[in-house]
Amino acid sequence: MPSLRKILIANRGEIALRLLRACRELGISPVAVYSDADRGALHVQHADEAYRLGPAPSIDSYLRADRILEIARKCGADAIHPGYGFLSENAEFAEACTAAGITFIGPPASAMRELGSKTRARAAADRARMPRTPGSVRGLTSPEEALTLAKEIGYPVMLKAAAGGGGKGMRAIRSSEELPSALIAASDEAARAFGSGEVYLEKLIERPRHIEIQLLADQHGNVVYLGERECSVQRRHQKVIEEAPSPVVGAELRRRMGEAACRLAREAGYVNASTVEFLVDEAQNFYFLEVNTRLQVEHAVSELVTGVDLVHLQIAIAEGKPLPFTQEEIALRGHALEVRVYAEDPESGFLPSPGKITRLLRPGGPGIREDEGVYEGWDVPTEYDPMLSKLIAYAPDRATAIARLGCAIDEYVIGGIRTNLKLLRRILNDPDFQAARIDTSYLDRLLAKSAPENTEVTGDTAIADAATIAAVLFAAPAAASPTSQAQTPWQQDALQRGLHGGLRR
Amino acid sequence: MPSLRKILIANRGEIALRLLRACRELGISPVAVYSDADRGALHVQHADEAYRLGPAPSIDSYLRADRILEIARKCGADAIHPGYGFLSENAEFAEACTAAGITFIGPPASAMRELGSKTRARAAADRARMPRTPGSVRGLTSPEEALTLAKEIGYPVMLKAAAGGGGKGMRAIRSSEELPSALIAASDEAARAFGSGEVYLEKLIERPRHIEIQLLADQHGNVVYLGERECSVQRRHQKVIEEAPSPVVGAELRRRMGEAACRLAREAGYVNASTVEFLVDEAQNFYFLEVNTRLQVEHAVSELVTGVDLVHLQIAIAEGKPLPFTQEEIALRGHALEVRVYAEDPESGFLPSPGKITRLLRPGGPGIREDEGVYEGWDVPTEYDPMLSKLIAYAPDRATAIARLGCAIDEYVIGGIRTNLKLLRRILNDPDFQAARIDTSYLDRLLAKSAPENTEVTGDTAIADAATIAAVLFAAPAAASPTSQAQTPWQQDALQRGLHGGLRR
Amino acid sequence: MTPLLVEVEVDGVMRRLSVDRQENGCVVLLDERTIPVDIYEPMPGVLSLVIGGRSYRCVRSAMMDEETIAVGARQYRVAVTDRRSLRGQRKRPGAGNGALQIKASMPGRVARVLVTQGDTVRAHQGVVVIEAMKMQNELKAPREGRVKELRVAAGDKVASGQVLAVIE
Amino acid sequence: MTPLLVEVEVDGVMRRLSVDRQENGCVVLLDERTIPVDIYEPMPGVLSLVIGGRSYRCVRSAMMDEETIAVGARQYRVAVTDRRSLRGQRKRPGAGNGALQIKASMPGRVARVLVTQGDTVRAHQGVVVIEAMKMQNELKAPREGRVKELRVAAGDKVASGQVLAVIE
Repeated sequence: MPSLRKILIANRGEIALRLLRACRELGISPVAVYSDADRGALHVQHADEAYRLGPAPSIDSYLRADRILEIARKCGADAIHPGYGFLSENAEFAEACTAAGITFIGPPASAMRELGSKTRARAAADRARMPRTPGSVRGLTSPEEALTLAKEIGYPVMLKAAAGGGGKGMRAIRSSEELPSALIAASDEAARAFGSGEVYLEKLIERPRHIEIQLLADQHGNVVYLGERECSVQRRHQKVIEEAPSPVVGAELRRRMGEAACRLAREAGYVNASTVEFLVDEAQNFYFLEVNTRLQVEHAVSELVTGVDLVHLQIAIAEGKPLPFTQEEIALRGHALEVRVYAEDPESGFLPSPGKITRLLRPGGPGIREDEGVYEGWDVPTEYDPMLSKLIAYAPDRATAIARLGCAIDEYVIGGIRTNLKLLRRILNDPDFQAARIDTSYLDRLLAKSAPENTEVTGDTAIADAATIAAVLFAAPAAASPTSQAQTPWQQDALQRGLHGGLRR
Repeated sequence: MPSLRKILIANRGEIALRLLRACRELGISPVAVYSDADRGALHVQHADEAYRLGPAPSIDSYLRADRILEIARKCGADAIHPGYGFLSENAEFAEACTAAGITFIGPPASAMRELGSKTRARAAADRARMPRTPGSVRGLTSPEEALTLAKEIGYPVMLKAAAGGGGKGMRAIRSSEELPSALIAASDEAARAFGSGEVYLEKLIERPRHIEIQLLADQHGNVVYLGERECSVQRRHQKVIEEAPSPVVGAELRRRMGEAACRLAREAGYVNASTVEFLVDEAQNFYFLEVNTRLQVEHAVSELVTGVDLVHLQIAIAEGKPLPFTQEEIALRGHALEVRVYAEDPESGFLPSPGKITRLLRPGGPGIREDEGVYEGWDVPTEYDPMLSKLIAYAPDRATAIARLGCAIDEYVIGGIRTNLKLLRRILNDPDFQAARIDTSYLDRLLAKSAPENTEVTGDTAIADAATIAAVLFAAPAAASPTSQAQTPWQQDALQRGLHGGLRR
Repeated sequence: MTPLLVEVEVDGVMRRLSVDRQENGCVVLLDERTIPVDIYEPMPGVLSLVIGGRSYRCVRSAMMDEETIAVGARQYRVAVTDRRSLRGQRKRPGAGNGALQIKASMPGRVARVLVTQGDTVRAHQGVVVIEAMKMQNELKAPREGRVKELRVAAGDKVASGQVLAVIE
Repeated sequence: MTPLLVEVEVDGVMRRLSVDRQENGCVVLLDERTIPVDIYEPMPGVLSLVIGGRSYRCVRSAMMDEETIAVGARQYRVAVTDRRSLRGQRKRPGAGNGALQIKASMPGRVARVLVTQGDTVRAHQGVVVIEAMKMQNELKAPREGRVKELRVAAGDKVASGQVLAVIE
């Protein structure tokens, strides 16, 4: 297959910009697509070409496979990168690309189907001799079957949707009484959310850590793992902080998990980048959870500790090139942590907070990487995921990486909308997080405690005094800048006007 | 020695911010000092404490050793980090710190003196069995001595100031006729610039590469080298682009240069970070050039390929901690390049271009590090070095790092002042640079050629058309934003006003 | 020059200041302490204050009817009032008995309206559900009362800060 | 709506355009081609143009009396003139015979003045030396002439764009 010359990026936000940068670095022309809400987005500004998809809702824009393919054909793109979300795990779309003679930068549709269904993936895991949670490898057909199976593996158990994701169709069951009605509810919910009511049952792992293996597979049968990521800091099954390596995974566990993941990829005929997710219990047993047949949001932390560029390699693989290294040549160095910066208000039940970014001061310096998706002046749309940016820190060790990321958050200013920066800072300051005493319910436990007050953090009131004085100076601009408009003597009346103007701006 | 709690940063610009960030990451309180021109500088904004030094000229502010020590004492700083330039290689200052009971983060004054004089350093190099250029190891005392020595080592030769730096007091001599008068001129120039007229003579190396070894030495006698940097892209002896590793240094040459540099450091009783500079000829012979007894501007590229943080280690060394790794544990991975972004106009003889930065859009994404010293709205002062920022790219290999850095420069917008960004982009695009066919006169040769025109670069005129259209839209804002002030129908007269307003803004 | 007298609510605590403008800064009287403040404004909405040698970067952010000052990672909710108009102003929601507006906290679409006009509502009872960014968010009554007005219906697009209902 | 007619000098080449404002953009007539342009202004001084599917981020920078438009790494010097006032305006230095101002290209301090009033100067002869950022920079006469005025002396502080001397 010849080298790619033009790639259409079928995505938006930070990942569209990240993919676009990779294209440019490789001398490939990046093509953006955009909804009406995104005409001014960074990925449109920075692309070589940009084409409108349709109205703001995803269903009318970034999910319009037909429009995207038509644009790719018309502009002469020889490949499409789907990013994550949207069409990235849509096997029909991958097939349609192939049928149109356009390279889909991702796995073949067959492998996507094999691993995309959780029940089929569990069966494949068995063939690959990969540990999984006890439970079913196909959808449940009756409450009786469910009760028998649950008794066999022992309570507590989990009901899960085969086509699922994001916690929908998922139920924790602690006794047989709960099971029949929960089965109906979960199946209904799954049917509504995913168009398939298939649910299955597995043993519930108590206080698991979420640890996942990054894989790369080329078209020549080479499969390697690039270490693991730990993503145990979650809220409602959404990852908030990710890191590599996991503080609890040693060389031996890494090798066993990595090799199991590689076997699964080979079993499914997988090509390109993927992630095999596991739950790891307190005794360091690992259980297969699911496969993500695409680039992950959190891929950057793996890049930093392995020194590779996963998107460059995705493109090379799609071009038919062999992997440029063997498993033995992959070494981990240092520690990387990523926080997802969201436009949401943790203090008001995580309400989304779209709107105009009136001030954006980005951190920088050693070990700081930002995969950003917004700019000062950008109006964060209401129609999409509220992630603004990924802030990533790399350092020789975990403690330094945590300190570095915390300092970067302190420098980061996002004005005009609410964000989760303060919560992220709180997590990084938390002794349990620092000691890596985390599991998938860690964040819920932290959130159940009340946040420390500003004064508790410092023990002194000088910072509050500064904020108080600043508030007055902002409200009365003349106080701040004597050389600005109000050069006349400082007068009570003028200032009263200044105060009001300041407040109501 | 106990851990440091508070460090005064006796510097400004990007290095002050970089040092300040390191302090924060280590839980050490950073103290800034500033001249009247720098009250609004980033390092003042971000410090825990900030104290005024004096008027803008360096001699009244950042060179005021007495004021700095007084501030350090008053605020209770237990250490001073001098950065580079200013007081960083001033042995008297280092001694005064020690006398005041304040840790100077750098070498002992004795080692600074031993290696700071180029003639003394050449003598030390001989004791350390380190190759150097043939020539004198002490100052010349007469024209006769110079002529005899020059004849002995063969023309062409170089005259250099023993206390020198930045090309002052330096002369290339191609025949004996030139030598006597050049000796007087060089000595006079050196006396004026450095307060010492001592000059010496060495063999001129034709078309040398500038390659330097990064060293770290702790207080317990451990000395390691962290690979090399190549800094051959220079103008008037000022580095413009630096990279690590050098594209021409293999493992064996690296080991020989590194070990020679370590011997020299041991010979001089050196402690903390330093750089040993070499010239390397076309046959890969290396010759000792000089030692920089401080952190270098270009230290970041070494950090990226070795995975360490040199400033953290400088502080740890100053605290008396042993180096946390041995020579064998230091491995190089990938490639890093740094460009120095200057407020200067390469198209007008590199005139400095201070002034207000009216727009600053910083690049980001994978492998990009910026050690920045400025912000949007900052007024670049006229009194100091015109470096605004260091932009650094890391990638698995040199070609990718060059491509990545080029893309980052394309994204970078600095409005309101002139910068060398376009020249930096031109170098990165140059086939000779890409093939690493560089030496210390490379940039002069490139600058002697005329820069390619905009149209030559692309071969099409579409970009010029876009710029043309944008120029008109900026001049007549109503054309750009229909919803702004000019909602009335597009009228010739209103636009004429718009045009003028746009031009004269 | 006459010093400015103001009251500021910071994180719910009311504080009184006097501010006297000087060359390069001002002198503040706060909690009976006299505090000289060196001021630099690097850009609109950002102030660099040096107070007794300590440096603070203070960033103002205004969202809806709320104003915050961020100093590093710390955020303070502030409300500046001049002394004369202090009483009766800037009452916090739920604190009193008057009519109270429920406003959209973000732009989005009304997914459901959970009450009808005239209904009696308890404190924290859901009133309107707004959908934005793929999430549904229930806006609740801040205190018990009666739904005096309902200004939106399911399907309506709403702007941030728009009044959705009035509770009295 | 009447289309706007303008002339723009881009990197020294004069180009004529007509611009007709439309919904979401404009239609440009340039070199006898009709070009629809989709326009977005993400922030003042920055325009995102999409022209025939191609995307350009154009950034304006004004320095002294010069304006540039940067598109990626490329920078274009531009000067927009309306048609009526074109003749006689924006003459480039050295092009004509009238009085000519020598301006400081940066703020700094006058290190030396190399001529005296009434002197005849050759083209490219040094007139004033300005020191800034540790560098001395000689400002030269753009063409031959006579020093009509000298407005600075050694030691003076000068602002960027300040007239230092007038050559006629």
